[in-house]
Amino acid sequence: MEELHNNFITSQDSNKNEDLEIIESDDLFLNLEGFDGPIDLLLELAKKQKVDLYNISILELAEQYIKYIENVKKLNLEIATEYLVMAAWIAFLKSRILLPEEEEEEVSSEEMSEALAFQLRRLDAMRRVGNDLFELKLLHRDRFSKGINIEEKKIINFEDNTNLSDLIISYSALIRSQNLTDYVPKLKKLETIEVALSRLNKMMNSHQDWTQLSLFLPKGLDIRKSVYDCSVLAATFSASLELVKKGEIELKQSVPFGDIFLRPKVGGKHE
Amino acid sequence: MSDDIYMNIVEAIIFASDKPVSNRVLASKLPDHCNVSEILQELKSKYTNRGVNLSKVGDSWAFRTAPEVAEYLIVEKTVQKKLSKAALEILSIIAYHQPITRAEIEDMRGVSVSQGSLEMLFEANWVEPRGYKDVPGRPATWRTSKHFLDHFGLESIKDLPGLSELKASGLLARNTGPSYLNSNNINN
Amino acid sequence: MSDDIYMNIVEAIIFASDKPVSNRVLASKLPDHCNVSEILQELKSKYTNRGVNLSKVGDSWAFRTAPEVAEYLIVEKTVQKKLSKAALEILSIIAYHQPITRAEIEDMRGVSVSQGSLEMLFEANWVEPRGYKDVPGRPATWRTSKHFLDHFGLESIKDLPGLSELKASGLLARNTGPSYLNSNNINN
Repeated sequence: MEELHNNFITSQDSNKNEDLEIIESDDLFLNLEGFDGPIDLLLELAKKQKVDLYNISILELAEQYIKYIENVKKLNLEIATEYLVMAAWIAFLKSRILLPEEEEEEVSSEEMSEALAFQLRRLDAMRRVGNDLFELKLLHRDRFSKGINIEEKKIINFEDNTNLSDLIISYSALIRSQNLTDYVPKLKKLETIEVALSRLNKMMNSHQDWTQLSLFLPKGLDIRKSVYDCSVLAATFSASLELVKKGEIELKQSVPFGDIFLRPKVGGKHE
Repeated sequence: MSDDIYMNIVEAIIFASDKPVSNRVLASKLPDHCNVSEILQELKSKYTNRGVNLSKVGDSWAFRTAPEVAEYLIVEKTVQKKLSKAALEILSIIAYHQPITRAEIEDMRGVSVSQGSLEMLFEANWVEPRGYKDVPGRPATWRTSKHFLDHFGLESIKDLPGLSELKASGLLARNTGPSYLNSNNINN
Repeated sequence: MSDDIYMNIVEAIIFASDKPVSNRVLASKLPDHCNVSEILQELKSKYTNRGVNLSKVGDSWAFRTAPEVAEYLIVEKTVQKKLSKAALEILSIIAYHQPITRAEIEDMRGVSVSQGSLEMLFEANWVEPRGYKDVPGRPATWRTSKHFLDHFGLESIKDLPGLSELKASGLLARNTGPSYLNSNNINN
């Protein structure tokens, strides 16, 4: 829990006393800025009577208020409406106090005066106790809390917020991101020349005369259907050329596209 | 001896917590047969006339240094922030008239409640909302917080200075009779 | 009585200070004739067998809760909080690949496992240690806890949807559209 460590102190505005002096001296340099609205002004005027707030003269108060507002008006036309409305009401109250009471009035001038007086007393009381509050033994001023924050061991329950689908979605995203590798084409399996060569070498020993090359292929080869089988044929032919180059065998073909025959070369390794 | 351990537990829990601890929380940590209030009273008396006191804050408890030794504890100069005159007035009106609506505060002060003043009180964590008033429009009501009690060293709202005198003098009454003075009427 | 006030001051200073307080600082707050060490010893003995003890920390002093009551100081907090993205990812890896070592998790994610994320999972009580892997270095392995099953409403780890189910649900489908349709490209 965050705690504000700021101590608040009350601001006892000093300009209010100046205002009062201004009123008393009938000086024309009046302003309303020091007041928090008409009630505030009324309260200050009432206090100026220097009597208990229970004994203020509402009539005198009304006169002072009207006079004050009139003076401000002369200087400054921009008076908040609320001051003027209050002035009108106060003027009304004043006339009611001065004129003899009429029977049919719903509320007597006395009741109205008392209501105003009560409101002023109550506001004044609230201000006083507000200041009294700050006379108490305040935290961080007169009393201090524990300085060191002791680590409390906490068990934190994550309330229902993370659910199974969050978990699954997270895992899926992870797996998905790992599958995003570059495309690598699948390599086709082909017979290498080396393999064909060693097969040819092995078989040569049992063939001394001209022999068809196709007899050196593994059995059951189907070059029409299998790419691998084609590669076996090609590799075997290449291997035979390799052996000719080495001087180990001889090749012959009587017509184009005809059968190819081979035999060990005289004086060669396979003879 | 077995009673001592419960008092020690209560002592340690309150000490370790960063805010006042309620009776309810303390009770939840102790066996059912423990009388939390009794333990707290005993613990409080142990801390009487000491440099640290066990203070009750509403229904909660916290350790605070004794005011008597405050002068020796100028540990840190805290920033002194001014509470405006208006905010102070609003605070005392809420404290002494709670729960109270904004309109009621405005009636008492004759001016509207400025957002700034209210925010100041909320920021200080001294004021909190407290439900709605059962009148047309169901306006929100406010009251002072537990932190307010803690800050001002009050055990409960009943300990507010001058409360009984104000009550006796009738100054805590809300209805001022004739409504001429209500801000609503003045403003309209 | 006059001695008591000095002990109270010492008590309050240590209590209110945000770090342990040295003899020297304490002495500076008290009159010269005070024997700080004696006062501290007396204060310490006052806090013996209590829920809070006065502990010496190096050459300084601080109040600490007594170890005997530690278990009562566990605060259960319910936090409305979502796991961080990293923590959630780690949790899912542990769930799907348990038991698993830290290094294996790091391999899968390509980044190191932050202490914070892991602590979150331990604090939430969703993950627990589960022995050591029989490879050089014998690294610790982790698995999900019973509380994990509880929280996520699973009867057993086998109830987690498998890879094929994930695939079937479309969650593992790759973005197969032409790359110029990717939002990144559109935005750029």
